[in-house]
Amino acid sequence: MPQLPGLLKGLGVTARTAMRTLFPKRGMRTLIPAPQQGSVTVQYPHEKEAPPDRARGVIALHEENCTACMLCSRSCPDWCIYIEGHKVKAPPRRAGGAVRSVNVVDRFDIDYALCMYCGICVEVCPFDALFWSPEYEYSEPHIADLLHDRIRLSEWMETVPEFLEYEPGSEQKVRKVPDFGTDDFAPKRQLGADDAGPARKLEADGARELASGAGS
Amino acid sequence: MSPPPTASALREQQAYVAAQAADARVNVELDTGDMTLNIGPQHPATHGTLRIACQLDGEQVISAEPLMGYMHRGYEKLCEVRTYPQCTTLINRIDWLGSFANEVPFILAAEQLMGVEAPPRAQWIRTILFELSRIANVSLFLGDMGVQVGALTPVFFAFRDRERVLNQIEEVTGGRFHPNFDRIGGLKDDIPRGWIAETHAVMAKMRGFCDEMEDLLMGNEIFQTRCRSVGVIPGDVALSYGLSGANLRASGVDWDLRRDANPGLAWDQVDWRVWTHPDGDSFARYWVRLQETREATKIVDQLLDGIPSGPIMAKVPRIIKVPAGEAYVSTENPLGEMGYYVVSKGGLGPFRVKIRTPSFSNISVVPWVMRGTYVPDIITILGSLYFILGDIDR
Amino acid sequence: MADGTGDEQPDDQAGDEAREALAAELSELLGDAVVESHVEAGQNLWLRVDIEQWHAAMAALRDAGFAYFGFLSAIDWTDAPEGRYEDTEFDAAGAGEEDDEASSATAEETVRRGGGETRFQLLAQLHSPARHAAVLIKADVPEADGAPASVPSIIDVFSGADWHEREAHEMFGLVFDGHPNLEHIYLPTEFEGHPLRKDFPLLARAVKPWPGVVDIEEIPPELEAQLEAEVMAEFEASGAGA
Amino acid sequence: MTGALGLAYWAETSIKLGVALIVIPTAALMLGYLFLLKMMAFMQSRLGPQDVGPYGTLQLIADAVKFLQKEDIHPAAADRRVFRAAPVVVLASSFLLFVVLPTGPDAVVENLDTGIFYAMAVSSLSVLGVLMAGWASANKYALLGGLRAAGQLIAYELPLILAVMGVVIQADSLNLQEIVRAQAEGEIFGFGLIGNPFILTQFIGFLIFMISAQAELTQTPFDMPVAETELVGGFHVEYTGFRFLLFFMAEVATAFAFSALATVMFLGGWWIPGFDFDAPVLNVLGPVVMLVKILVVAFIIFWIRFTYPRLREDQLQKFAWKVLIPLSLANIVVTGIFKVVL
Repeated sequence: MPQLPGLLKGLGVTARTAMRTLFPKRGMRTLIPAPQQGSVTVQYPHEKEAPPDRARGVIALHEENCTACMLCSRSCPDWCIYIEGHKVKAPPRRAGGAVRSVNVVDRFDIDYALCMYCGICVEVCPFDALFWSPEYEYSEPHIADLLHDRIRLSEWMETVPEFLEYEPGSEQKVRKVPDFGTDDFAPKRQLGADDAGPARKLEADGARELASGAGS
Repeated sequence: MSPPPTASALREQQAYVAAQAADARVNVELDTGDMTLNIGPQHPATHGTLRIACQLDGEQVISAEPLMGYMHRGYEKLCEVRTYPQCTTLINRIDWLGSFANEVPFILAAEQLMGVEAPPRAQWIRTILFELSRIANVSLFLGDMGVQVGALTPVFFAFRDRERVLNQIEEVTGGRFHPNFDRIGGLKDDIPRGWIAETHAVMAKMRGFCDEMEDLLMGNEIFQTRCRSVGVIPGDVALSYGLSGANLRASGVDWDLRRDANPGLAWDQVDWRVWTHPDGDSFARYWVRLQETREATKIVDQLLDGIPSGPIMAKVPRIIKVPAGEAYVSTENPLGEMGYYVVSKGGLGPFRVKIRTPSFSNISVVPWVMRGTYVPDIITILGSLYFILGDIDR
Repeated sequence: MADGTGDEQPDDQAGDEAREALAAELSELLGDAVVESHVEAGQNLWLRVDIEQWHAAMAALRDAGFAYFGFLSAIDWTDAPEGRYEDTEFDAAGAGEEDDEASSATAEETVRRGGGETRFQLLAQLHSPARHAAVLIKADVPEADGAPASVPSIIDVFSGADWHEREAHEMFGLVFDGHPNLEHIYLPTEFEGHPLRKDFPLLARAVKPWPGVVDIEEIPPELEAQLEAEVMAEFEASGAGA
Repeated sequence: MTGALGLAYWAETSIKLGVALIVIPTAALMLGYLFLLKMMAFMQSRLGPQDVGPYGTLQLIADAVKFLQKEDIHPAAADRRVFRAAPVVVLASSFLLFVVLPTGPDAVVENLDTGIFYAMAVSSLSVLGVLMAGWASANKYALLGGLRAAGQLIAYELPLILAVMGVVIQADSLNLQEIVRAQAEGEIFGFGLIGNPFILTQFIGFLIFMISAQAELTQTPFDMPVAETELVGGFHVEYTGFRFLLFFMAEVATAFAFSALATVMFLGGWWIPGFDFDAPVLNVLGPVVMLVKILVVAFIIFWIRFTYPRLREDQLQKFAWKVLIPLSLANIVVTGIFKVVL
């Protein structure tokens, strides 16, 4: 049957929490109620929470880098990335080079109604064309509107934060987010491998071979 | 700190059941009839879509039969058509409150088949995230148990403080609930700068939360009246039903896969202990989980201080193909033993994945333990067994 | 209650030796029930028992201290006709790329690694909490008239096997003799078929075309030379070529 | 017959009725807002409602409007007439409680000589409504809830009434106004400045009264008839819209009424030390003092509600029969002895 201490302790916990919520201020201003600061909740539509930089909110597409290699689409567990493209001829990279065949993306859709936000597509992309953005406000009244096309996906690029520094002891290299929208007049769709490091380029080449091998 | 465990709980329960059975016989003579009460599939106590079909005599349970499958997603079949990296996405969603911990045994099984071992730094960070998801998962239980027995406030405390842990997980993995961060051969990324200090602070907060729960709920006499001698599961019954995790340890069986079958994570590098309780009742299960949460914060603190430097990925091919073979790896997940029996025939994806989930076995004891109890006890027992619906239905 | 430091972390070698010893011990215990035992280096211990002795073996193991019932399930060893519903060339291309030895496992090897001779195989995992050792028990389920023969239920040995057997029943169509309530556990009562059998198609994948098919429009061959010249001209005109 | 204001009986009664009809919902709203929304939120590190009105003060009115807009649904198998009547019965019981509550020398709807007797009788009416709701809903959860409420009624009316008996013995009257007077004019060891609020001499009675009131109000730890996590709301599981609103209002209004009863019986009621008992100014100041005291008592009721888990029905019965009733009987005996001796 009830004994005092346990019951009273419980009352103490709730009372203490109420006091902390209502009077979070210390020192001279202890008695000024300020529940806005004392509470842990966020009044959502009025104030917004900032997710961490790595948060997987929405996928942004850096279209210039995309070569329609289909790797993302293939490694998607939900089959929710749809890509179509066509080939064009691009000028050689340097003087004396040969004219290259380049893939141009016509369609790059991600169906967020199906997406499971696993991030595999971002990870497998060998050309740095896909990035995570922590933005989360893109709910729609109609489920069909959750299919973001390449224009919509490119718009998210502005919200992509820089990659974070690592804790000491890490041997990871901090990646860079490519600049967006600075170079409007440059010939469109430079291959992303151009400005990546040699290791990445190698990987990219491998992936391209793979893509063409599978396509043949 | 620890309330004296009473070994007489089982005897009490048996006497109680015997008395109830005697009552029930009287009722049979009077032919008062039974009532079927469906608890669920939509019911606040089943936190999910579990249905328990109860035969009631008044408020007393004659039989209780869990019926599930309302959320059966067929993960074992789905895994068969996915590649190994794609599987972790699904596996995240089995026990959705401790997702990272779900990934680990699967990845370990695949690594075992491939003969790959993750570098030490990855192992340590894995262990840290594993324990963080344990804290996130179990702290919700600590509050939720309050709601099951009628106290509103603890669950809000639990949500409040769990959020801090989830934030830490999200800062590393990018996902609050579905990290999808573990990779065959290591981890997707390293931890960001400043994270270790923040996590230390959060761990201190979580210990405060445990103290608060002890004062607010566990020490409360009403809570103890509700939970002691309710739903007693003796150790041998628990073993026979395959109960695992805190449920098993609360029945006095000293068994923790982190200590006894450590598959290579960093638990053996730090100082911690396994908590057991001899009673096997609902209170014991709560008590063990509370101690374990506290212990987990200590594990995390020690691990954070000792993360070795180095790479976080072993050398694995870019396209992962697992050699033919079979492996069963299980770890001590927040809910109990979660194991993956992975059969590979050498393709990009597994040939067969048997997912041994803790909740499935934990809940299978329900028909046994609920006979002769009262309707409110159903809720207490269900709450204290602590299941996640995704973990039952897969 | 021991602390976790340094305790119970044998290196693989010692672990394997312990497993070998355990395998020998259990083979002796179970006598002629054991068809095959296998220790995978650094991994698990499997025992394959005769299906006739399934129940007896389980009871013997429980009495020998393997009191913790891990799980019971089954495998269908046939290959799914649809594969992964994806472009199989992609799989093949991935295989050719690197890591070739991975795919070298032969059919015999699959069988050696614990696989059985029959299509369906029953497996269960038991654990001894006292000696911290686990054992995986397997049994081949023979087929009769196209359906798997019935298997003795081990519900009276391990109460927890109840639901696991129901699951194996609905997923693989195995029949457990002596099970009091062999009904569907997850699926609706009227559901037909056994989803985890390999010949059961996964409709979600079958109804939708795989989006990973390469959909790149090639330049018509007759235009190729002309476009090439145009691009080259533009390139030289821009001065980049100089 | 004329009342204190010198008006005709009908006129005075209509005025009092009008005031009561305004005061009671206002009181319920205030209590609901202050404790049910805000205090609970603060105790849980939240803010509570913020959007409707300044600091969310109008939230409950918005909720009421929302409830009014909802469709009035009956379960197909429900006993319709009883189903509809149940919330009205419950609400009526809490309204009737207010009739005898004195808030000033003349500020009382009807000063009954058997006031406390009447209050106890009327308050148990609400359980009848609960039982009706539980039965008529044709829902198993509701039925269980209704039955639990009935069981609780039997277990808790007794200690409630027995706890009040101590006060009645000490005050020599069943009239609530007289009980206030007894406290105002009483003195403890010859020290009469603050009178003798019976909480001092009847502390055990006060405790038993508060515990029983908690059960009467179906507040945690005795909220088994509602028990969201077990019975999904118990007797009112099938109610929506307006009828649910009635239950909700009754719940808060009864909490208010019981806090007022406790104030009157144990905390000295509306009387302010230093004033004449009949001073007309107390008709204005009295309600204010009452309100403050009521809020304090209600605070305790809700504080306990937000902190404690709930007991099981059989544990509650055990507690009532084995602890509370013997204790309150002993309390009566001791009070009686003191009364006779002193």
